[in-house]
Amino acid sequence: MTDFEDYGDIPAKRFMFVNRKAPYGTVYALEGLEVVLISAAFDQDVCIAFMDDGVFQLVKGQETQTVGMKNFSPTFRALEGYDIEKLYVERESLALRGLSEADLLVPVQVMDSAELGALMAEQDVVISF
Amino acid sequence: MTDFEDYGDIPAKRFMFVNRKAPYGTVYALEGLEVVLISAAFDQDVCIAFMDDGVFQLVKGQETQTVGMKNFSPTFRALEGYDIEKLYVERESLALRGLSEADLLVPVQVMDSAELGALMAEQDVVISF
Amino acid sequence: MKFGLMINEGPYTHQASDSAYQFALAALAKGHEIERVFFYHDGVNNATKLTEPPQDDRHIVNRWSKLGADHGIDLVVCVAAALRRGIREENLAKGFRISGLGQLVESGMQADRLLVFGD
Amino acid sequence: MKFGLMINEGPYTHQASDSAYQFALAALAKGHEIERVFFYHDGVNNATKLTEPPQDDRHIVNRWSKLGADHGIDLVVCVAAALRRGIREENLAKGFRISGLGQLVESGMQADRLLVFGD
Amino acid sequence: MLHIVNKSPYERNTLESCLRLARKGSKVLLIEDAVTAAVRGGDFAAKLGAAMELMEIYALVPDLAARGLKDRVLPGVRLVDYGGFVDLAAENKPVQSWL
Amino acid sequence: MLHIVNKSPYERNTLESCLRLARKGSKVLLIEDAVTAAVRGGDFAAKLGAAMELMEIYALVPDLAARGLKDRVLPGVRLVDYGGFVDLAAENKPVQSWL
Repeated sequence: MTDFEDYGDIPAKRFMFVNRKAPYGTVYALEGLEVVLISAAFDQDVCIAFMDDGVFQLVKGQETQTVGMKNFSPTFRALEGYDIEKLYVERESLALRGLSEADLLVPVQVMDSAELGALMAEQDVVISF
Repeated sequence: MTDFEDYGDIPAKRFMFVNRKAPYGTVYALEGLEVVLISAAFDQDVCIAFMDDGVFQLVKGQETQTVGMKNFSPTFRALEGYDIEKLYVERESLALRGLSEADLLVPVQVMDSAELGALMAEQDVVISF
Repeated sequence: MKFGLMINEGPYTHQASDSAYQFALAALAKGHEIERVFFYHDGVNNATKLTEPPQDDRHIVNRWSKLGADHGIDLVVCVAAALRRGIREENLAKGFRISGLGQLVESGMQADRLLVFGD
Repeated sequence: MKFGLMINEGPYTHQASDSAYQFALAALAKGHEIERVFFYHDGVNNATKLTEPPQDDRHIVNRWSKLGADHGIDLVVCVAAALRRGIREENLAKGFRISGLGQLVESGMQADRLLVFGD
Repeated sequence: MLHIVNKSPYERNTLESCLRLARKGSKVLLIEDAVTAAVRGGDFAAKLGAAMELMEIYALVPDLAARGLKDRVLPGVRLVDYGGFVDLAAENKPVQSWL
Repeated sequence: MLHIVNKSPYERNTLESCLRLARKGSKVLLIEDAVTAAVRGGDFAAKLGAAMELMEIYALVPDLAARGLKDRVLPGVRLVDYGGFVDLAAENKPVQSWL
């Protein structure tokens, strides 16, 4: 990883990355994950929310050989190694799509819209992909 | 206009251009219209369908100075000069958006989903913008 | 059968170019002909030779150049759409050519089917 | 107040770059500072000097170059996103610089508000 | 908190998702194609009316004007120009663009 | 006639518009993010089930597999690979991609 400047004098901010798009149909999920990984180097207070079609990013068993694209879903399992441990999933989004927590490839905290909305309102920076 | 080759020996095809997107938020409406204009030079049987948010393309009174973009809606009035006279608008799309035929800047033929679907099925080439 | 393809989105950002490529491969394998691929809207961004994806990823631009050369497919980039987006002869990848929108209409007239891939 | 902006879509295709520009003008007029504009995803296509829109249309790329120069705004293009899309030093417009994603996170840390414009 | 939405609710689920999560007292700004949500008599106007009981709904006039919708706005929707957009962004925190 | 849809019905109105216009006996092919419509137990599955009474619904297996949804498909949805996609395009006319 690049050497970053010293930001020691700035207090950590709360960053939330909101994932609302399905993987592979567009690049937002993949390039969003790249932002999340970089953010880990800055010692900020980072969390990731998955809602709407963003919950499809976490579905187990993705096999991308036949579409000729790279399967980036294993990277979600590596997030813990970057100390990114706050993964939130909106309950309503899962249910609407016929999915449940057991279908996801990493442990997450499932919460309802109101809880997730409250958490979002407490952030300093919210970036949606 | 460019000189095109002579296609006299090929029978004219039925082309339908389907406009489903609002203007200005994306370029599809504008660049779609450029395709329609070019198609006029080929003596094909051309029609344009407006449905979903595409009906917003035809709303009267567009004023784009403050967004700093070009108002291309007057071009719809010029279509007649290109012998493009079949403009179809889906009734359900207008109604859902609180619009009526009187709000549109050119004369159109309003038809319901079933009629428009039937017309679509009779085409040779359908391109959606 | 003769297919014409139209691609309306840039590489990587949307799956459109990938889907069109896989369709083209399958069509050729079945003995069909791809007579032309027309790049419109952000699709013109499939034609820049400056693209350099990560090493473990597919190279969408080079893939089209090669397919075009191998199977004599006419790869046409719309000039008006290209100028709006900074695609010109000087950064055009091998096998692509810049031409007018008439080439799209012509493809609709001459191909048995014109298939559109976009957002 | 210090604003950071993020632009995620290319010029002309989506209104994102237009909205961000109008926002920047209004913010500057009110005495705010735009410390950085970060171009990500297809937003990197705002930075190609090869763009040539129709004469009666706005020139989105040059507009950013000028605004950056006039107000000392740091125009940063993400290197990874740029390589995927064929934006490099050789076609980079004046006033833009290519750098890493860290510059986006840094903008989130240093600006009072980070505003995102996209699809 | 300021929520910014730029997509038509007739085309995408963005505005609905925003309204589902936005808390009481939030501000929601409609820009670009999202201004279509504010059209009087449109199917979405009822939902927007219900949301207005709980939060402030704003729409960007330049985007309404571009689409010919400036004089068709549902009562209760607050109209702002780019300067008003800047003020909303400066006065509220955080700001979330629903993409 | 063959209708091709590539967007998730949870995100956009594309598939709904397609099903509203598609005539009896049409074929509808779900590709890219639209394969999410075919997931068993999903809210859209009921609508797709109703549509199947009138037309044939196909889904592209490579796109289902990429998204981990290959084994979660609603019964009655016909599965095709890219070769099957080509056959559908060759055998039906016109072909409309709902963008």
